[in-house]
This record gives sequence, C-alpha cells and structure tokens, in this order.
Amino acid sequence: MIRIQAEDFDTSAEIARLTSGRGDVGAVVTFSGLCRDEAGTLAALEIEHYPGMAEAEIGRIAVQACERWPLTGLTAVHRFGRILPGQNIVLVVAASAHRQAAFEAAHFLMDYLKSRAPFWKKEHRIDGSTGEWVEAKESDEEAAARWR
Amino acid sequence: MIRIQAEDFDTSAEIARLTSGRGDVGAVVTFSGLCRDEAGTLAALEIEHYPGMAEAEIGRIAVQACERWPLTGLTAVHRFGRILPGQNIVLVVAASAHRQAAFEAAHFLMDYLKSRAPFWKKEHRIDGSTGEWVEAKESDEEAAARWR
Amino acid sequence: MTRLIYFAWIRERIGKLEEEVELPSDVTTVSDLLQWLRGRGEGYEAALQQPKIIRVAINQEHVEHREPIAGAREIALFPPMTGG
Amino acid sequence: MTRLIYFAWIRERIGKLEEEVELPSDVTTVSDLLQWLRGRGEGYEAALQQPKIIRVAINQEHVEHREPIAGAREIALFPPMTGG
Repeated sequence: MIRIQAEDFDTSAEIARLTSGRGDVGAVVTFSGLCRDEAGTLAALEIEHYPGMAEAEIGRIAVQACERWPLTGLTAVHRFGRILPGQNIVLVVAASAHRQAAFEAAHFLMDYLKSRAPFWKKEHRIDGSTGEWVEAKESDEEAAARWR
Repeated sequence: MIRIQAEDFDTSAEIARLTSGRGDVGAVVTFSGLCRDEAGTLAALEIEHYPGMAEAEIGRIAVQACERWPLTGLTAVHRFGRILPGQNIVLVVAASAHRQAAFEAAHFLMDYLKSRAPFWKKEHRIDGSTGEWVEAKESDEEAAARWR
Repeated sequence: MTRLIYFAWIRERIGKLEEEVELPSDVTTVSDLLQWLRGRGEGYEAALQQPKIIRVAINQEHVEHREPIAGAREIALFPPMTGG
Repeated sequence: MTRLIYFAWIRERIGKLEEEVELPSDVTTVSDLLQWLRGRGEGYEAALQQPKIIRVAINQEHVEHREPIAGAREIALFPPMTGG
C-alpha cells in the first residue's frame, strides 16, 4: 500500500496492518526516515512532490520488490509539506516469512525511492533565510544502482 | 538498551525512545520477529532462555554493532515464555544519521542474535502433542558468518 | 496542446507551476523540447542552462532525453529527486 | 564446587535444571567435562551422546570444547541456540 500524505504516520499501526489476523508473517522490517537538524542550523524542510506520479512511481518500485522477494506485505508512506527536525519523513514496511527477504526488500525500496520518487526538499534555516534546495547525492544513485 | 521480558513490546514506543528530543537521527530500522503458525499446525511456541547470559550476550553483540557502525542508538528486546502464532518474539531497533548504517546494524544484530543468544524454542502442536525443540538452522550460522 | 509542469527550482526560475503550449512540429524529442524552451525567455534559460541534469517525465513516467514526445499529454520537468 | 546448568532438551534428558558438582582433578577442559558427565547415568548419556553439537558457556560466556574450565563458577550446557 502506497500513501502520500501531509500527516504523520504510526509505525506500530502500519506493522499491525500487515500482520494482524495472520500466521504466515515471520519477519517485519521497517525503515523510518527523519528530518535532521543539521547541527542546529535547520528550522524546517519543505517537501514538494509531483501528485499522481509520486504514488505511481513508488507503486512501480513496490511491484519490482514484490516480484523480487517473497513478501507477504509491503507499505510505503511519504509525507509532504513542512517537516520539523526530529519529525518523520518516510516509512517503509516490508513483511515476509523470513528475515532476509524483509531486510532486502525494505532496503531496496528505500534506495530506489531516494533516487526515483519525485520529491524535492527545500531547507529553511534557523537564521530566517530560505536555504537551498537539497542537492541529490551521488551516493544515493550508487545505492540504487547496486540492486541492478 | 537490552531487555529480556515476557511482555509484548510496542515498536513505535521503542523508536520514540531513540529519536524523541534529538535532531541527529536521520534513519531508524526496526526488525520484528513473529511466531508463524506453520501452515496452521502450531498452537504455540515456548521460549526458554538463560537469564543473565541472554542479556550479557546480546549486550556483547550490540557493543560490536556500535563499534562497527556510527549509530545514535540501538535497542534489542527478546521475549520468553509462551508465544502464540502472530505474536511478537523479538525486536531490534537501530538508529543512525544515515540509512545504510541503520540497515546493516539491525541486520547484523539479528543474524548474530539468531546463532549466539541463548534462547531455545519448543513447539506445541494444534493436535495437542508437544512437538520438538526447534532445530538450529545451518542458514542462520551462515548468515552470521558473512559479517566476519 | 501539451501541458508542461515544473517542480522545485525549475518552477521557481521559470516562475510558473505549469502551462499549456503548442509545440512546433520539429520538436520531436525531450532534448528538442528542452532546447526550444530555453529560447522562451530568461527564466527558462536560467532553469534549463544545464539540460543534462534536468529530469523529465512524460505522462508521469521517467523518460530519457533521447525519447520521443509524441502522444504526451503531460510533460514534467524537475531537478534530480531528493525524496526519502 | 562447580554449578552446572542445563537448558532445553539437555535439561529434559538429564532431568535436572542444575546441580553442584565436585569435579575430579583430571577434568580440566570442556571436552573432559562432557566425557565425565556421560558416565554419570543414562540421562546424561542420552543428553550428551553427540558431544560435538553441545554448546557450553563458562561464567555466561561461550567457550570452545578445547578450553580449560579452571576458575569456572558456573558452566552451562545447551543445544545450538534458536532465538530471534
């Protein structure tokens, strides 16, 4: 299940959605991405996204993950709008009978999401200035490439 | 933080313990291990542990993880006693500035915990029989060995 | 008519969220489109001066610059993504 | 006196959770201990007939079978672990 939303998410509730009432799930891996304060200089991140394509693109990545690993469930939630340091930005939950599949699928989904999902972050600084748009990192491209 | 307990745990609360009030955490990976029903044949698992050594051994593995990856926090909770299908057995939470460290540390801790932490599982079957003690898997030894 | 949509600093430099354009018949690939847009004014030139780094989606799917734009209802231009 | 502790099916076969023993002076390594215990009765023999798979901890730390047991206050015997 893919959701793009302004509101926060609850990790326990998202795990329960993939596990409650069933006996075939042995392993659940979650990844939460949080806003860092960049050594106290960041006031907030403003996250812009491409509505429609964001859901579609994460959905395409999720389908690849489901084809590649034997998963019993997969959830991705990405927030947009103003996010303060310490707050959640993104959640991935991967469930499977076995731990290796859950770990790899969650890691894959995050690596791909970083370099393929249409989201952009703008920094607002503590000193009141509107900072720069966050630049894409070479290392994120490389992280995605290693799954090919 | 290491805890061995009979009670269930709440993943969101354990994440909050490692993130609330700080701005240096960018990534949190959790692993939850659940009791599977073995295609409807399992009534419950009974988990025995070695009190004292269980905490000490998981602590030793956790120290290795903290030396190997730049973590901001690391939690492991392992339950003992009677566990029903669909219920939680174990939780690992790894927090870091960056996602690669959080993913690897959580995966490492789980792989080592499987083959080094003094816990044993006995199966109780739906048909009323007391099943066997779960046998250690070669694949768990190999999973731990790949981190060496 | 084709709908063009802009995001992040491309949107800021062009000064528009989106617009409808009638593309000349010799604009057939994504590369052609980026080149054509640069001639539409200072903001466009500022946004697209390094065409190599511009990411493009046609009908909400990523495309390479060499790909044709025939049949596109919606073309989005944006910087490298920084989600997650 | 040394405290011996047993877990899982080793505990079930020996029929004891733990016991205090006076070790003979020629029992100096973990291997010696396992061999000596097998002579203490049927239950011990049933529990320890495949000594290779028995895991041992001295004072709550894993040890290899070749290691000495001098100074051990608490020696635990258990099957391969199945936690997690």
